[in-house]
Amino acid sequence: MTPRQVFPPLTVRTDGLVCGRGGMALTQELTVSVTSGQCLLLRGPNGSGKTTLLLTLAGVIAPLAGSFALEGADREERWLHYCGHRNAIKPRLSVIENLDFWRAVNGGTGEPTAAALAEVGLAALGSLDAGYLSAGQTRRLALARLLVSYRPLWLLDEPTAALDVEGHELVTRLIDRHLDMGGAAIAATHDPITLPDPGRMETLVLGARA
Amino acid sequence: MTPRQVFPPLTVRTDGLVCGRGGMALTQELTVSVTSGQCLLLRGPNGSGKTTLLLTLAGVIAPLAGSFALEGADREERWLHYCGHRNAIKPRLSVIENLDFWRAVNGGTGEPTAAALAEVGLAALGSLDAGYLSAGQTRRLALARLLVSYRPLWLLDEPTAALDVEGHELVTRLIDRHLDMGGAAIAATHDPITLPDPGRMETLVLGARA
Amino acid sequence: MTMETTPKQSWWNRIAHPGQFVTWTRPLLWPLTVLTALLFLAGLYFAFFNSPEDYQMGDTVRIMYVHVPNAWLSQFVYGVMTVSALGTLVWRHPMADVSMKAAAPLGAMFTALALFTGALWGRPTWGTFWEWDGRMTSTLVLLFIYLGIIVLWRAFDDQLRAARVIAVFTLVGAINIPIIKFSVDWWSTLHQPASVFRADGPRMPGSILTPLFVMFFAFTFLFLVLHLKAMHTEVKRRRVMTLQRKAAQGVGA
Amino acid sequence: MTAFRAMLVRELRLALRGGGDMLTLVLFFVIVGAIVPFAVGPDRELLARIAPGMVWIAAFLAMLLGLDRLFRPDHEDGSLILLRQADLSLSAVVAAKLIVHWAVSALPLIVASPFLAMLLAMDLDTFWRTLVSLALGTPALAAFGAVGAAVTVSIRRGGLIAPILIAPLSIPVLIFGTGSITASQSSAALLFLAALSLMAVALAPFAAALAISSGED
Amino acid sequence: MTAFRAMLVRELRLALRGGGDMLTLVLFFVIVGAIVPFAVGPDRELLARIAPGMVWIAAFLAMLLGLDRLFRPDHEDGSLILLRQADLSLSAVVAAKLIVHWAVSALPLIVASPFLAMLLAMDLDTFWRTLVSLALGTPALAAFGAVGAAVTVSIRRGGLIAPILIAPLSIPVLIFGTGSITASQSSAALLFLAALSLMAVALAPFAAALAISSGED
Ligand code: HEM
Ligand SMILES: Nc1ncnc2c1ncn2[C@@H]1O[C@H](COP(=O)(O)OP(=O)(O)OP(=O)(O)O)[C@@H](O)[C@H]1O
Ligand SMILES: Nc1ncnc2c1ncn2[C@@H]1O[C@H](COP(=O)(O)OP(=O)(O)OP(=O)(O)O)[C@@H](O)[C@H]1O
Ligand SMILES: [Mg+2]
Ligand SMILES: [Mg+2]
Repeated sequence: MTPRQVFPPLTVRTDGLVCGRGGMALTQELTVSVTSGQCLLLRGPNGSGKTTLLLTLAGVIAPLAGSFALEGADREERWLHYCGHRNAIKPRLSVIENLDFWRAVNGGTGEPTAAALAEVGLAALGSLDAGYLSAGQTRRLALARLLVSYRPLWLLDEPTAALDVEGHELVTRLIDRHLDMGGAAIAATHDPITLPDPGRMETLVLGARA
Repeated sequence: MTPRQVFPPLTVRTDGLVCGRGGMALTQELTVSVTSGQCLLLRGPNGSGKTTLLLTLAGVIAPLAGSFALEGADREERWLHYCGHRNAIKPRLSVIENLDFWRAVNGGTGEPTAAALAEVGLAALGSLDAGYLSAGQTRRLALARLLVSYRPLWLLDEPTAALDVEGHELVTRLIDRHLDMGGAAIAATHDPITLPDPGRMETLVLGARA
Repeated sequence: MTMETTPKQSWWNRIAHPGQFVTWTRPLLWPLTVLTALLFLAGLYFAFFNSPEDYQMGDTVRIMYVHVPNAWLSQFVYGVMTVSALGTLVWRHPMADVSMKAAAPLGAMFTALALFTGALWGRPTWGTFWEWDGRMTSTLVLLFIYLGIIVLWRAFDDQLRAARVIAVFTLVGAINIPIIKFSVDWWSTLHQPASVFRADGPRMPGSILTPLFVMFFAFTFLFLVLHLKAMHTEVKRRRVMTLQRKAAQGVGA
Repeated sequence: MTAFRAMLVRELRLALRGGGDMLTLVLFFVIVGAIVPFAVGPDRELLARIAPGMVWIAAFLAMLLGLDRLFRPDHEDGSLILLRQADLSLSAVVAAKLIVHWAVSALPLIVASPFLAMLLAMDLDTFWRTLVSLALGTPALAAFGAVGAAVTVSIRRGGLIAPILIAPLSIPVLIFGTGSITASQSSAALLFLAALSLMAVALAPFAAALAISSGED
Repeated sequence: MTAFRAMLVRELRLALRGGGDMLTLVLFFVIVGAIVPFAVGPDRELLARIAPGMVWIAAFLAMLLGLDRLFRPDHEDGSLILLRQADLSLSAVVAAKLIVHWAVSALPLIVASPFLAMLLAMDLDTFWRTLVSLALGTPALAAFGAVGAAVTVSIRRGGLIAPILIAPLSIPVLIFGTGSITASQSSAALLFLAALSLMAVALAPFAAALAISSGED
């Protein structure tokens, strides 16, 4: 049902990118590039800077040195989805209201809300207060956000956290489809994600814990 | 270094325990018993009631039916550690201050703070503001809480969440040692925990998502 | 709300089960309603045709027949709530929190009526609707407490959980209300308002007392009827809610 | 549903659900107003004189009470990071929050003011003036508050800066607010209030958005 | 380090490192004092007359500001669940929080009251009485506040409900507080005040603990 190749070909390229926190470098100089249809896995022990790197790419944290750029996407429109440790799900709003909100705010270019919910397996809980969701269900709802509005680049921070076995497959399926559509993904993860076509995956191991 | 068999033999026994949320049953009638030196793994898809069961045993949620009891421990002293999805770590307090607090409040019967921190691999970060810790580091700090004061029963909700490979081993090691000391553990988890001696583990699979 | 209903219990345990409570008390509803109606008829007859005008207040004295019972009920209802609160906390009686929840809006209503009729009464007697007289003021504060409790009930989404919390607050309020009354009286004597009609000033002849008492019982029974009715509806509401929840999740299974 | 409207609806729902509903808000002001006589005594004409100040102080308090919930929840659950990626500009987000914050903390006051007027023995004329001055002045309070709140969440230790930021800005509003009710040349004060609100509301969204987006997570 | 002391220290650290809360309190307290003169006009002896009431209203409102931070953060990050398992009884936990809450929200007000006295043209004698009454009365305010906060903590947005619950309970404090400053039989009022504080502080921890532990997560 999803169109193939909806995104213009694009490349995320970092050169000499050093990111860190509180003025301390966490990563060595990173010079990597991720292009359409590719997924970069960030591995590394706790505190090695995966989240920091993702936040830097998301533009939340300023890089200590070097730079990064996205080639191929037009400047004005937003081009990335960030899915972090925290799920940004509001209690007191129903599951559907949560998703509808993000769909409206991010420009609902993607699947309709109901479809996305069914996709992540929350179809039955649409009207439940999102504050009641279990950890994994909350995570699934956060993932549904990626579906309701298309963006070429996904930055995923431990997408499989709190998910059950079936949830792991869900994540792989979603990433795979995203790559099919010509998107790119950078995912920090501890438990291995294996796409059907391993050629699409690269792995970047960040330094041992300082 | 840790004394063997520090806890009196004890048994957690539930009969016909039904837990649920918002007046709705999530689990069927559970009649299980966990004794010293045993670890019960709770498996099950997202939303199947693992957290609810743990919270019920922790006395936070009232059971819908049935009852549970801990035999062998004397009533007056607190006999369980709960380690949930949320880490109860305070930003604005340093790592050491966080741990020291819980050590004092739970009765510092266990290892000294420094030792516990070293154990979970946070020795270097003791003086850092806990708000700066990475997701996994925060989780490790939460685990350290189990060490600084001995309690016979551990209720762990996805202890390995956000932990790296080495962290998984850490959790197994800690649980194993706890069982050695005559403690019991009930752990809800998605990624398999395998103790060196499989005889000590039982698995309880909770029903598919309602 | 689950309780092991062992067969053949005392009436206490029987009414412990919401469903049984409804079936047991519904027969009471109609007789009580009729009795209330009769009392009101009698009371109003006395009040309007069979009691003298007040020598200084004229016909407005008749407001008293509505005002005083309401004023009394405003305190009585809180007493009911306090007992229910104890029932929830101490005996964990399942109907206690239902009664507690049902009583709050009624209490607020009666208190508001006491204030309103009092204000109506104040206009001719004091020339102003509102005077910061001690008893009026403490009634106003009582109204605030009622409203606070109602707001609290609305704020919790899990009513079963709410009950115990609100019970705690109700008890705290019960301890405080006497203190509040006392302090307010102290305060109003501190700066005596200009010309307050001392309510208990004129001694009341029997011709005033009889209707007062009849009305008084009429209103009390009115409360009992409304309370019972409200409890029934509350029980029904909870059943519906759980059913809806079950349905909502049943779809997913 | 446009992005901005979605933002408005969301904020409104969050504000009104779970205990924040109108009854609560209005009741809050009525009670704050009713507290006053117990402190200063039931002397009617004395009450009438301090009524304007009390009303404005109540408004100020309500604003302050709501402030902490303006950006912090979104900051703590990560929503703020995502909102920075949204199609909707951050300043538009702030504007929506500002509008709702005003709606739930100033409007109820205006609804409650008749009761306040009765409890504090205001005369009708004063009452109307109070309404007008509130309607004109509270937006400024909300706007200044929003900027302060933004600074608080974005900067560590920002907590210290916010009050210092808010207080001096708010004092003139309060002074002119009360002045516009009591003083003889109240129209001048009203004009000033209106001007202040206009300026504040126009600038606040951009200032707050700047503070948020420049603050590292 | 005993458990109770650990609790105290932790609360104190969190409160002091949190930043602006105390500052906000004091500023608000003083601002209230600053607004009143504009409301009632320059009439000094009128000011002096209402000064005690103003001080107490300001104190009451200021104490409301800190309340939301008493239990909510611990509730949201899961600490409250763990504290229920702690060796320290929940009521002791509440007691510790109560003490610190008073120390960080009432003490600053008492310290700031000289400014208020100045703004409101109090004479020295009144000022001293004010200090004493504040010192005796604020514990009760804090205690009632704690109960209100505990009752509303498991409501996701208890924000404004707590004040509504607390205000009626606090009325006696206000009455006796101002009474102890102005009234003829002020000594009696002081006694009432002290008794009230004692009772409230003695009961509040248990009531609050009960409310917390019965409002499940
Ligand atoms: C808002 C206005 C008023 C309120 C809130 C109010 C409230 C009360 C309350 C609480 C009581 C006590 C009932 C009891 O003790 O059980 C009462 C009784 C009474 N009030 Fe009022 N009152 C108001 C105005 C008035 C006025 C204006 C009058 C007469 C002109 C009045 C005359 C009485 C009388 C005669 C009683 C019964 C005698 C007694 O209980 O001592 N009240 N009212
Ligand atoms: N202000 C600061 N000063 C010093 N160190 C800091 C500061 N902020 C963060 N850190 C350190 O930077 C690291 C942050 O790493 P990050 O969160 O990127 O780790 P991660 O790879 O995501 O780990 P995890 O797998 O646990 O999520 C942590 O080691 C933390 O201790
Ligand atoms: N008040 C409520 N009304 C209806 N359903 C509720 C309510 N509260 C929780 N639930 C449901 O109860 C379940 C809670 O399950 P729980 O958190 O125990 O799951 P879990 O096994 O821990 O899942 P996870 O592996 O994701 O942590 C969820 O399916 C949730 O939707
Ligand atoms: Mg991380
Ligand atoms: Mg769970």
